[in-house]
Amino acid sequence: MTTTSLFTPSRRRVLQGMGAGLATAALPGHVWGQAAPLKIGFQLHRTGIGAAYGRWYERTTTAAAAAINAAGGIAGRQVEILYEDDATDPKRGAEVVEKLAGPSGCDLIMGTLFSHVVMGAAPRAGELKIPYLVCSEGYHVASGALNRWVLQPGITDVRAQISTMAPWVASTLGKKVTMVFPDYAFGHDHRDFFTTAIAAQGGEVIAQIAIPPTETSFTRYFPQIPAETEVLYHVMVGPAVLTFVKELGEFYGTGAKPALFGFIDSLEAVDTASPGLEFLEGSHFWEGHCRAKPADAGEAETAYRAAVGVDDNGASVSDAKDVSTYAHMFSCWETLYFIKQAVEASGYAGPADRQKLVEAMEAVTDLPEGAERPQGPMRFDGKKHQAFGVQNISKMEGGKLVRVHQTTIEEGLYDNDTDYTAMSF
Amino acid sequence: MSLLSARGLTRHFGGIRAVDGVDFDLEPGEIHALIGPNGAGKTTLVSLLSGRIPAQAGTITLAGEDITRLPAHARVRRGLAYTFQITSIFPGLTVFDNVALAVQGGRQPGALGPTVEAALARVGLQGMGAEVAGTLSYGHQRLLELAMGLALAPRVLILDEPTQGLAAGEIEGFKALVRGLVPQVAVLLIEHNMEVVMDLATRITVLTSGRVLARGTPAEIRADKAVQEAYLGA
Amino acid sequence: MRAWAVHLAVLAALLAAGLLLPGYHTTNLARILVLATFAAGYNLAFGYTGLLSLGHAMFFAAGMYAAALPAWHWGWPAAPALLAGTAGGALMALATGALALRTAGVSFMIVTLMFAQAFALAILYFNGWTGGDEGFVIPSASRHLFGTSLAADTPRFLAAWSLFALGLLLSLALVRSRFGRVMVALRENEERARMLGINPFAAKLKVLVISGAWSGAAGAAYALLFGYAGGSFAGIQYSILPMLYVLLGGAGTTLGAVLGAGLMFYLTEFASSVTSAWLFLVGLVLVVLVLFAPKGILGWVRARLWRELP
Amino acid sequence: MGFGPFLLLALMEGLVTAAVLSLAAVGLSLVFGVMRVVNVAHGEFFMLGAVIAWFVAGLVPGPAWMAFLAALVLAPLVVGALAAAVDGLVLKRLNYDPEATIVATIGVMYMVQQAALSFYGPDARPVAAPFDWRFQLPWFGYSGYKLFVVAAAVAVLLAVWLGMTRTRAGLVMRATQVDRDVARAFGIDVERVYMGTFALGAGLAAMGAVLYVPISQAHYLMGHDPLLLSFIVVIIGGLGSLRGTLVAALVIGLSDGVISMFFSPTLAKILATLLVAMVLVFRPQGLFGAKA
Repeated sequence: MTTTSLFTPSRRRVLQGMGAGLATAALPGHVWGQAAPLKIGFQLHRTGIGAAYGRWYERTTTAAAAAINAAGGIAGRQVEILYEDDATDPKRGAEVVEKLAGPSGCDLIMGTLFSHVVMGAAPRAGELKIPYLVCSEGYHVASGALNRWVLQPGITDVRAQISTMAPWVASTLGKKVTMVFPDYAFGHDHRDFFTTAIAAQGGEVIAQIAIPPTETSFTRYFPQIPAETEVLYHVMVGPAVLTFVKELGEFYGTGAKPALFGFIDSLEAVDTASPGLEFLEGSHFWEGHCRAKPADAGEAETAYRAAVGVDDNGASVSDAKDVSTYAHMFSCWETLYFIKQAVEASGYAGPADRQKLVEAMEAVTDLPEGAERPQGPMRFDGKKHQAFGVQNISKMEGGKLVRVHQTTIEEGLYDNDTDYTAMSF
Repeated sequence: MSLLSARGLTRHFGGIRAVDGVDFDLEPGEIHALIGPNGAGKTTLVSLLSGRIPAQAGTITLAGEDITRLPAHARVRRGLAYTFQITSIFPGLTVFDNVALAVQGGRQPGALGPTVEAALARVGLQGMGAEVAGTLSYGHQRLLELAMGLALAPRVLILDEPTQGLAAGEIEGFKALVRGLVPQVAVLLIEHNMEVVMDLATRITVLTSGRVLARGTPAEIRADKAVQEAYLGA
Repeated sequence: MRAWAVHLAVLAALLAAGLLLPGYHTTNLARILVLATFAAGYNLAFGYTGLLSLGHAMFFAAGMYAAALPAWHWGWPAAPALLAGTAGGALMALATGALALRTAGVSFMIVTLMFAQAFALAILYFNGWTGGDEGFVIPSASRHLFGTSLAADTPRFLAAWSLFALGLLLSLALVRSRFGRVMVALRENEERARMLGINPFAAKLKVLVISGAWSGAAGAAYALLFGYAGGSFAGIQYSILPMLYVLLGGAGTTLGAVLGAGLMFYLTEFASSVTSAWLFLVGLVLVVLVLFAPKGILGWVRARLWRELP
Repeated sequence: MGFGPFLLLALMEGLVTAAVLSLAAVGLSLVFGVMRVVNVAHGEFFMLGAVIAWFVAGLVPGPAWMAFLAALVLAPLVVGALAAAVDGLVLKRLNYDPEATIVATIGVMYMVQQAALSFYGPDARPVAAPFDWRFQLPWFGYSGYKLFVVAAAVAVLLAVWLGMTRTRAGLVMRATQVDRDVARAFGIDVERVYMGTFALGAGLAAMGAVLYVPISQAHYLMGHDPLLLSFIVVIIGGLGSLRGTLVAALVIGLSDGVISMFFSPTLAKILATLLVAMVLVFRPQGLFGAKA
């Protein structure tokens, strides 16, 4: 299926709209006042442990909706986003899905990040037969654990992300790796997939240190890092990350230390120039989307930053201390454009067409780079319900992350048995 | 053979010898009073007998059975009942429920209704089952406490300062009530009111500093020089 | 007799509401009733017997996993899974209660809290088998009871209602029984109860096991009705929630649990529909409610309107 | 790393944990001891202290230690005043009913959390330590400020102990703790004592947070763990016993540190939690509580 022909005009109009500032106000009302708006429910981590992400997910989505609306909406209908807080809790998450699908009358639901919320809410989405497009990067969708109604079209899953890191880590940093990760699903994905991937490169994970998620202090676990470690692979999430890095710095100090490789998830919404993070200087990070604007960034990247309100350092344009969750939030933007593409391709008119809509989504394959996808090109696997994109490796230089490597889509592809299209609706 | 018997009973609190090697016997059908100055160890002794606190040394038998290691509630079920010095009813429950709890926990848990009513009638609270215990007058609460003791169908009834706070008229009624309990029940009475003691008791044990100072009939105790010095005359 | 009539009327009203209201509320009610069953179990321990536990999440989660793990790993159907969950909650209560009941009051609160923390961490530690914090989706084949799928609105509601009704009527029978009198006696004055021949440890352990069975049944039902089991249900907030429901509705009242659970759900629902700072509003309402009715809403009713409210 | 240095590190970390625990718990120990109410919002007072430290750091120019000192004074005052208001507006009206207080302070917890989220935001933010000194041992490096926290905890505990035993206010609080009715009969204004105690407890939590936040970070949900840990410390120590609070903090901190040497982190946490629970199971009155 060709997508570019559908998209070209609207893309141009998005950019025009942005150039004109808040062009929405300038558009004549009767153009989009006729059809009822397309209601998209957004399951938002407004409170709870995911709130730092949630705020930026909301800003990104609002910006994307404004851009789409400015360009004429989706299939001629304006987009209305209904945000509903799930408190980053699986039980509340399921309730929110019910509310959005029921009384709120949404056409479909998107936006969930934390994987336990996805897991808790996905069965309900399936039962209510409403498309549920998550922005979580978890492997839960592609693993086949969920149902026909759950898709992840806006961000590469963590298995693919991790697998693409291993060759570079093994060839550039070292082959003896110690992993430090939180003792929950996100960490376990890293543990399982990186261990396999590095072995395929002739490397070896010599120690796995799983930290309980309630932990607030880490120094006492550092002696468990074997002395022969060449690469310390760290991925922590949550507010205690700062402590983790600070303590790591204090622990190794001026002595010999392994090369550090981390996932930026650790430092999302955290200023990389914060006091205590000096220790990360010269270390490397995976970034889904480069927080500091790369020198070679194109028109789409610039427009995206302007639309969301993010400066070249990845912080809010109105408050330099308000750092975004840049490596993940693009998924909301791209998911919304994916919805646009599928709605327009399927001729979706209302909830009765939801099945048709999911089938149209499953038929998508190539998702080229552009205003819809500022992070880069993606490939969608309709069987796995999962998108695959390019990944970045950045180096901390002067408190700023600078991209040093980019992987290809192909490096992240993997085979498994998942085939949602064989599953009934 | 005595009904309740203790040999070498000992309990120290830190350096204080609250009960120090006491031998004690309660015969069937008697009313036995335990007296002594404040801090003599009376309450500790009955607490040891009833199992509220464990003994450090010594043995206790009830009708020949060694109950030294039995927890308090098991002793209650074997017929050793204890009523509290400070009124200790369940104020939020009805009078009926208070007594019913005793019937359930006692030696002969049978049909609740009649048994409860019989116990209430015995202390003169008949017909008051529906009242909330906490709203009763103090005197009635003491009677309820006694009714609960009786409802346990005990073989031994330990009364800890039962007349405390009662009016003179109420004390008379109480004495008649206790006299009516024997000989089916043996009564062990801690009492400060010497009139009541001398009037009710068939035997008296005098404690001082955790030891037995004297033991005998009221007349013997009255005549005992050591008791007069240590206690009565002081 | 009047008490039974009131309870049956409440059950009938809930049934009518669940069947007549739109699907969204039917599902909400189903969830409320499952959580109310959990809270009713908690109420037996806390409200009636005075056992201030901060570890009931462990019983709820034990029930949830005892039902969900066999369903996930071995494809157990719903009925045996539900029984396994009930037994799981009871066994967990038996094991932890045997130790924790050596303590009382705030120490009991802390010991149960710590056991629950250890259990929640154990779920993470054995993630290969439990799915850790992310949890897992219950296979739909296991979500059938008497040939009906529990994933549909009405059967789900009916299952939740039946569980709740069973729990409520059993609670009522229990608290009006001889043993119910013993429970209240232990709450009011344990030492006195002991001197009435009641074995406090055994009685409290029995209550805790019953309470654990209730909580476990609710946890199992949650997993089977809503298709998900996960580590977050073992967290401290799921120990605090039943306490909050019970205190709000009225501790030591049979209907307080469902009132509190329903109130908290619709309060959250209402607050989040009027403001994004909904948590503040919920907090404020809790403070105001407790100022108005410190013994909970039904506690207030019992004090002012109907003394014999069970 | 050899066993010796490993043990040294574990002990140092255990000591720091103990210091943080006692800083978080000392205020709760007072409130719980004197007033016998469960203040669920205690952790939020701690969080507010940390958040105020962050705001102050942004407002006070000059070196970090100036902002630190300013926060050390300001945070307890602000949080103490808030707590006094909570006491006067809510707890007093509930007559400190234990159950109603739980619900009310849960409500306060929600309100404070939401206020912090709305005005401070969801991000974790670092606060600079008043001084930047790190020392290198042959086997590992260590933060000098962490050792300062240990010293500060000792100083705070000592000050509270002196205040409780050597001042009139302390005497009045202890008298109220023993029996509030008797205290009232002796002309003590029990309500004022309660308000003062509640404010002092909250202020101490805030002060503890100002000391703690440089080795951690300010976050609107950070009050959760201090709340639970404080309760654990206070109960294990024995109600109303400052010495018990200190010893319990040491026991928990050091056992946590040493156990983490031998097991994987999550398993260590499980074992340490069970170990501490067992202390209570076999000593239900706590380490220094009076026997029932």
